[in-house]
Amino acid sequence: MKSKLAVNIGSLKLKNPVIAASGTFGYGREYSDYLDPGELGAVITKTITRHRRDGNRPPRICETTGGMLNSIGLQNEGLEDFIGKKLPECRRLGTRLIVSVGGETNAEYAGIVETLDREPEISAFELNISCPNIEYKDKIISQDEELTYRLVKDVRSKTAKPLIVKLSPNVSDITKTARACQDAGADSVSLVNTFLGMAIDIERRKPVLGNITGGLSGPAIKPLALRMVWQVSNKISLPIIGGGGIMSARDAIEFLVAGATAVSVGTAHFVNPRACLEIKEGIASYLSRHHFKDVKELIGSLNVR
Amino acid sequence: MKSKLAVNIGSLKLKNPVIAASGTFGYGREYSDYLDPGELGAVITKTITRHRRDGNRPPRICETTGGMLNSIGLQNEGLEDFIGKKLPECRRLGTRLIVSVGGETNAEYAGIVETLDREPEISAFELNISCPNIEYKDKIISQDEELTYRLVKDVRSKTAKPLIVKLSPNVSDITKTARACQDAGADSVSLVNTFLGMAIDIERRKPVLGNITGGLSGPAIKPLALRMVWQVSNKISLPIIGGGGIMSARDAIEFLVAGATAVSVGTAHFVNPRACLEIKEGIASYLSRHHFKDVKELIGSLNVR
Amino acid sequence: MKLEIIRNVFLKDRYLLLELSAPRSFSRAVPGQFLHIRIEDSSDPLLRRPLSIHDLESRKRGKSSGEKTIVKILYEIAGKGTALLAEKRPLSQVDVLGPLGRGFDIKKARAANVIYLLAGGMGVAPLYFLAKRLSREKKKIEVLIGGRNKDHIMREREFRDLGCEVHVATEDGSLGLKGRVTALLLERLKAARPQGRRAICACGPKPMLAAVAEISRQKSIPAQVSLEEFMGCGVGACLGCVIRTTFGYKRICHDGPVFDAEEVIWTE
Amino acid sequence: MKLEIIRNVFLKDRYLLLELSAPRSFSRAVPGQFLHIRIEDSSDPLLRRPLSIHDLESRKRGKSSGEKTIVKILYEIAGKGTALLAEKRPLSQVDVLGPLGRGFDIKKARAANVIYLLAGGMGVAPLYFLAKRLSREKKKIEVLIGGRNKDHIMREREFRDLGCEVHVATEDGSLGLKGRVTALLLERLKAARPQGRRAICACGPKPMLAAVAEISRQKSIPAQVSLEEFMGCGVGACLGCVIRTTFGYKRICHDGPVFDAEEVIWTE
Ligand SMILES: Cc1cc2nc3c(=O)[nH]c(=O)nc-3n(C[C@H](O)[C@H](O)[C@H](O)COP(=O)(O)OP(=O)(O)OC[C@H]3O[C@@H](n4cnc5c(N)ncnc54)[C@H](O)[C@@H]3O)c2cc1C
Ligand SMILES: Cc1cc2nc3c(=O)[nH]c(=O)nc-3n(C[C@H](O)[C@H](O)[C@H](O)COP(=O)(O)OP(=O)(O)OC[C@H]3O[C@@H](n4cnc5c(N)ncnc54)[C@H](O)[C@@H]3O)c2cc1C
Ligand SMILES: Cc1cc2nc3c(=O)[nH]c(=O)nc-3n(C[C@H](O)[C@H](O)[C@H](O)COP(=O)(O)O)c2cc1C
Ligand SMILES: Cc1cc2nc3c(=O)[nH]c(=O)nc-3n(C[C@H](O)[C@H](O)[C@H](O)COP(=O)(O)O)c2cc1C
Ligand code: FES
Ligand code: FES
Repeated sequence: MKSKLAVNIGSLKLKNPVIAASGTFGYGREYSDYLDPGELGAVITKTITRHRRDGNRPPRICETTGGMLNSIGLQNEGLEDFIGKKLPECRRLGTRLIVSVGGETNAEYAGIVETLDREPEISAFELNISCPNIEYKDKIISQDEELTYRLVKDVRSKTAKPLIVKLSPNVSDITKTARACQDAGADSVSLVNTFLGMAIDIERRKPVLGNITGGLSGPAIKPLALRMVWQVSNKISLPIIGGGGIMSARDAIEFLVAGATAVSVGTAHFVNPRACLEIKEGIASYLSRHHFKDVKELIGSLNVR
Repeated sequence: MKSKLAVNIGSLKLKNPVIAASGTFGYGREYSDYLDPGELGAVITKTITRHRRDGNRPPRICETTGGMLNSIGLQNEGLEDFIGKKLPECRRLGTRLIVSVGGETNAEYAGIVETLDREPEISAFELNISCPNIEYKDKIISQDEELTYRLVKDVRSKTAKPLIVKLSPNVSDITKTARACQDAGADSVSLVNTFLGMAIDIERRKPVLGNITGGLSGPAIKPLALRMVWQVSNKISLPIIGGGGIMSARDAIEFLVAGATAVSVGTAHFVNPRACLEIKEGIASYLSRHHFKDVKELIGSLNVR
Repeated sequence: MKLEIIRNVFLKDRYLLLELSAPRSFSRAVPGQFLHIRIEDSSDPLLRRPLSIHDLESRKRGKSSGEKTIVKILYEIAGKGTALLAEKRPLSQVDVLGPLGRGFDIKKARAANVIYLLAGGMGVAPLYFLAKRLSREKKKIEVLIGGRNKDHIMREREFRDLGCEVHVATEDGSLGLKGRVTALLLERLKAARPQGRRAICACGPKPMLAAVAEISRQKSIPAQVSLEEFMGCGVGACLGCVIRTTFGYKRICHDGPVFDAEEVIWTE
Repeated sequence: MKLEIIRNVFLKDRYLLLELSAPRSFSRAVPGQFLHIRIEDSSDPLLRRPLSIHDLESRKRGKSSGEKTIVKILYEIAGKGTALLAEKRPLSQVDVLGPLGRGFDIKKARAANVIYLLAGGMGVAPLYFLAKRLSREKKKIEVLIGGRNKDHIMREREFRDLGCEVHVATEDGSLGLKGRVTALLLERLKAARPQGRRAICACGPKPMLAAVAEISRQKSIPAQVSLEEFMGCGVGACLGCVIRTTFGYKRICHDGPVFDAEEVIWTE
């Protein structure tokens, strides 16, 4: 018998726990030559802002040992373009569409969510309050529990759709921001976004990235992300979307065992466009090999004696 | 002409900027079959505590992509044993000996430093306030500016030898703890210690490490460590010992360019016991290739336009 | 997609020619398109490496009736990834995405009577494939190849065999004109009598392409340039590989790598 | 130190025999010592892998007068590192530290009249080298090999060629006794007439060694056991590879890998 793969993120029902992470999967169609997005549990869009954003100057990408730095800087065409051009194309994705929302003020976040709330093809929102490339009152929102709480509260009132908040790992104690999200009424937390890093071209003694620093992703960060998911799952009761460095089913299962209800896959797409599919299939075969009837039995099953 | 490699960490004069990091080079003699410790700028001992510590239960080590987790847990034989047995053997190391000091209370740190202050073979102290395996009032000291300030202040009064403080990277803003060290009279900050991480054995659904979590080191963390060194060098004026994932001369030069006065090499020894020597030689040949007369010209030479 | 390596040989010093056995669909590839290659099933290197299609060939498949398509890649050992690629032996496989990107606009190029193909260093890689396609058209094709010294000049003979006129510039003067390939272009433009419409297609380092764009503007000769940037996805999903254009940042992997020179903002 | 690969061949399924050309100094190696091997010049895998010395041999070096020392390693493909090692071909090199660690105490072992060598799975690797050394001593050596099934039993014939008596236990009964190798040991101890002093040397998974230690205690037969743990440095510097003993945590790489069974605290 096949094991059940469906999971729930609050009221958001996913047919399987494998989600394409924001910013690495475009608007859902870019990888269509390689896999059917309908195979995924959900797709999270590149972060959308109220107005068009140019993004940072190139180079924007740099490989590091076991990972990569990026400093895209939330390049996107803005809300109107998204509604007018991108959303219609998302209509027949065959999976849940989660829109990632970014901004510089609470009003901007709230405004976008309010506007998009009426779009039926959108299943949920993910608030990107963790992108290390944009500063809000001199801080990344997610690095401040108070700011996080207020923002989530403000946005919460604008939608009844599931509200996911994506946390920054660049903090002393991620359980505190996670708790702020829970207290403010979020349905789920998503962790982790990228870790702020840097690379230097020693021949020119200049930063490799045009923006000097960038966010580290990929397998290098997996042990850190996994630890954070485990910490948060011990402290709050919301379902967690866990990710950071997931390249294989094995990695994804580690996150589920640590307490994530679903997993997000980012950098892996660049290495293997079919990564999400292989992860989904790998989870399924692990479940049947270990005689689990339902993936939910795996979630948070870590035995620490 | 050969370029000059000597650097100063406060009043501590090093013949070259390559330092063996605490906990990865034993007490200085363990690698003698592979390289002469006299070739290094300095050796930092495994962290010493007042009393003997057993350390954590095994497994204590686990490889991750581009890095490794360790949960040694400050195993050491205590201060008396160090003075009686280890120190005499350090006498003819041929390089600077820096003793790493750990503890659970300010008094413990201060006591160790006070006791060791009279030992002439000790050139400096490094306060390990960042080991993620030991909790101090529910916190890692280094994650709290106030605790850090008070600890450094308390220890400062016990010695005239150079006092280096080793910072944890598991914080929202490492420049704040660095500044607390400067304000409290430290001579240098050393960064970074390991990042708290975790790995799970999915077949048994148990943590791989006996201690559940451990510290991530190795090239995986290099971009993060480098970014922190750069941030700190922009905010404080103390000399910085920079490290985290340095495997090659190229990596070391990145840290120097970012603002480190010296570099610490840890995990690289496990891969290549002669790493420090090769790094030293690589820096020297870089300097002559780029017509630098003195390594000091390289320090903080990053051009961000 | 896993493609089998048929040949992988050094041409000189650090330059190799790789031949891959590809499905028939590859015969639709356009000059300027590239493959995004995963060299090892390893995290070191982690990301794919973009390499242009240097040539396409159809070969009879032994006795059986079908034809097989061969994709050729001309590459330089530039770092870890290409060094590992250089170690690969025939019969082993590499994992390939592609052909990817928007190649040269052949229609636009062949609207001219004289076409100048400018290669800086490894820029010859896609231009040979382009020359081959254009050589069907009975146009005059001048190939101008620039490099640091004569050891960096490649494929001269192969271009000549296609019927192209080939000129070389080296920075140290060890072969051809001493100087830059853009100086060579100016010289060739001057030498030529005005013969109606001209076009430029160029591939090489960004400063060279910027100089080409300037010449294109001054002389009103339309130019297409093929750009490079670090790449993540290679399929337009990550916005990692952009170039500033008059329409904002565009993705080199998907909107390019070939752009109209006048569209690119070179000052960034 | 870079050692050249002379041979690297599959013995069965996932088990290989590696032969390395080593300097003469290696002839001083003690059974139970290991090499700490960097398989690739890559960050994947990052750390070295410890592998025991399976055998040492001296061969005449062609016509020249000297001898060369050959180190043999018997290994199983257990993951990424050993899989990459299995791909290595003769003439290529691996980077080796060693011989490292404290091996079996030969003196202690040969104080007995009958020596039982217990191998669980890959435990045969160091025990063959030990048997070879002990076989010089004209002692009775019984080699007891345990494994999941007959495909996991190796080196039977080689041990017999040394003059050892060999017995096998498999969990599925496909070869020899059905059951654990420690059950086999109990059986052999019972079958034997009391012939004065006996000794046990064992290598295998920790639960097996714990069972050996228990038998050793009950029957008052001294036992030496060779332990495994993940390793960092391999030279005693990092305290990463410890085992709990009556003297506190000891380093397997430096204070071991061979310990007196009674010294180890097995309950952790
Ligand atoms: C569309 C496109 C087509 C290309 N076609 C060819 C070709 O036909 N032949 C050829 O030899 N080279 C080509 N290149 C360049 C080639 O991709 C790089 O030389 C290669 O990626 C270097 O990888 P590496 O691991 O060997 O070097 P690395 O160790 O990664 O780096 C060496 C240097 O190569 C450059 N580089 C590294 N990664 C990239 C990247 N992803 N994109 C661009 N540059 C990079 C950097 O300048 C770096 O300093 C092309 C690049 C692009 C973008
Ligand atoms: C002193 C000593 C001697 C050994 N001698 C032999 C031998 O002669 N032949 C042989 O086949 N094997 C031997 N081993 C075990 C061998 O080291 C591991 O099988 C090998 O390191 C696995 O590496 P991998 O990359 O192939 O597998 P990985 O992908 O790293 O892991 C596969 C499994 O191997 C084990 N393992 C991984 N790394 C280590 C490590 N550093 N130390 C111990 N276990 C590890 C873990 O259980 C892991 O689940 C010895 C181990 C030690 C400590
Ligand atoms: C190129 C790139 C662009 C990204 N853009 C976004 C973004 O727009 N919004 C966001 O919330 N996260 C963004 N991320 C972060 C990813 O969604 C993901 O959280 C992170 O990369 C860690 O996961 P990974 O290691 O699987 O990639 C981006 C990551 C990469 C690599
Ligand atoms: C096995 C191991 C043990 C360590 N023990 C200590 C220690 O006792 N005290 C300390 O300050 N740092 C300790 N560290 C941290 C290192 O000194 C170093 O800061 C860290 O590993 C990052 O550098 P690297 O990536 O070069 O290893 C240890 C690291 C490792 C890998
Ligand atoms: S490489 Fe991802 S958009 Fe071009
Ligand atoms: S592996 Fe470092 S002490 Fe044993």
